[in-house]
Amino acid sequence: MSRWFRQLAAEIGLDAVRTDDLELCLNELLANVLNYAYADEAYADERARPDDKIREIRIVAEGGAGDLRVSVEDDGRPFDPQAKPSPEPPGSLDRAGIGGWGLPIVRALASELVYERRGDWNRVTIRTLPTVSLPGSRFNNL
Amino acid sequence: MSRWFRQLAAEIGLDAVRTDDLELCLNELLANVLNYAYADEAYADERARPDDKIREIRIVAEGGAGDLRVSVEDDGRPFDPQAKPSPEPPGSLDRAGIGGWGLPIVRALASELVYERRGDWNRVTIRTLPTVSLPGSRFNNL
Amino acid sequence: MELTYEDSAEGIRHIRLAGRMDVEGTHEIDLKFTSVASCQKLLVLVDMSLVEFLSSLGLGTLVRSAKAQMSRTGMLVLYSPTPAVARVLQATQIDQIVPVYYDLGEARRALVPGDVRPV
Amino acid sequence: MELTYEDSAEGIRHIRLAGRMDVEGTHEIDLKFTSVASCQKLLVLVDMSLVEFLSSLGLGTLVRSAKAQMSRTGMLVLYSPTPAVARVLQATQIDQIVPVYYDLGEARRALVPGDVRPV
Ligand SMILES: Nc1ncnc2c1ncn2[C@@H]1O[C@H](COP(=O)(O)OP(=O)(O)O)[C@@H](O)[C@H]1O
Ligand SMILES: Nc1ncnc2c1ncn2[C@@H]1O[C@H](COP(=O)(O)OP(=O)(O)O)[C@@H](O)[C@H]1O
Repeated sequence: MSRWFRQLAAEIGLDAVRTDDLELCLNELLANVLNYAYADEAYADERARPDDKIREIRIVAEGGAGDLRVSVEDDGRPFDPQAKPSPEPPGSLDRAGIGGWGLPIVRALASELVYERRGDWNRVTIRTLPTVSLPGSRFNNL
Repeated sequence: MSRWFRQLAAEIGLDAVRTDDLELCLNELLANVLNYAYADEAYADERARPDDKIREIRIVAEGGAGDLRVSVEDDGRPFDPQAKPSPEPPGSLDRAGIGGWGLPIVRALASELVYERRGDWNRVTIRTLPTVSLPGSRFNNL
Repeated sequence: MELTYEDSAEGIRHIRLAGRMDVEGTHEIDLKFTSVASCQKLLVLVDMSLVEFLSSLGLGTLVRSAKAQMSRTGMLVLYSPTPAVARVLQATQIDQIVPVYYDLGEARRALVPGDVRPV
Repeated sequence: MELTYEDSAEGIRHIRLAGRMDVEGTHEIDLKFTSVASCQKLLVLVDMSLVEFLSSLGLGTLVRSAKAQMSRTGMLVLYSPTPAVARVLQATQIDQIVPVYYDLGEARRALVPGDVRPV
């Protein structure tokens, strides 16, 4: 997906910083859908599927260099990436986790993160706006 | 996408041969969409887009181990993978190409390959049915 | 992907590939493979036994070096593909133009026909 | 991904990573990285200058070894990340618990504070 996104970004003239950051965010969100959205078999069994569709994933890009939105949609179990509070920054190496960095990265690097549940669909949209880069950590800005 | 597909295949109890073959076909089709479906800028310019959507890709899995269908959908330029005649098997190393093996592989390994154009969408579906494996080349069965 | 190779006393270059020859994997070894398998006339045996996945791109890499060896009057053969990879070679009929062996002695004899030492 | 390393006279293990630390890339080097960076008490300098992309998985690999060194009273520092990678380290505040240097002399002095030889 990376090469595809970079080609799109080049075509619309997205700058290097936003290209790199959105590429990473898109990859993290897609990895989460691939890894987790369908992992809960109980949910899969319980849910009545109208046809015999077993899963569907969509990747959508909208807008242009001034305001690019990229969405990942899935028909897996409902999951709102905003619902969990942002974990505290670890503060010390002791307390730093080895996993669980995906959503903190997305939250910190995307200008905006929107979750929508529509029918059987999860849709997570990341948006990037031209920003002045801030010195120091961006964890505080969430 | 490979890990996702293998997990799905394991869940529905797809056998190893069809898992390997469909995994490869899905990867080839998706790579083609990522590489070619949006590459033609002239087409992108000419086409009127209702909103400011710039591209959308969908991956759909339907059915079960007895009859699994996997589709790749895109809103890029119309492309029917069936329209091109199957290239002749090269016959000699001289004439063998270095590229152009993606669609021949998909055609040979998928039990069925269906192309549909619906509105602005390309939909390519590969289907796998339990088959007795044939000795020798499967190029002939297309 | 990993690529290792060694030249045997009989004058055969054994190249062992390991991993998934998907887009990323092929990009990783393509340059090295081409340089060790194509840049001079050689008898090349490519050990495919640890290659789990062969994409169209990976197939192209193998074909490129096989063609290069043919044009140099060298030769390249494939040794011991896994079933999934063998199906790709069969489906594309590449197995009819690039020899595929499952027996090491047979593969060596194909490359060095004059050599009748027991293997 | 590629991983190479060497041990310097000052007792620092220089590990150079190169490539994309995405899911596949991280899987490729994870085992080797962990074995050369975590399995004994060491002063580790990880040269990040050729890492173009750092995913959450890759970050976890770096954190794992940094934690292991801390628990062994060793130390791990990062050297010269590219801007995209530096933004990830900053966004997650990992840069506040795993030291990041852009100057090699400074990185070395952080690892071997007693060593006052000019670098
Ligand atoms: N699309 C999703 N569907 C269901 N659960 C998810 C999804 N994305 C993330 N999660 C849950 O949130 C947790 C945190 O995700 P993340 O921050 O990306 O870190 P990691 O993947 O390393 O655990 C995951 O372990 C998983 O339990
Ligand atoms: N989804 C697609 N949209 C437009 N063109 C395509 C698409 N898929 C394949 N093509 C065209 O068909 C050609 C053959 O594709 P393929 O057999 O996969 O081999 P290769 O990708 O190595 O060229 C491509 O080079 C491209 O021109």
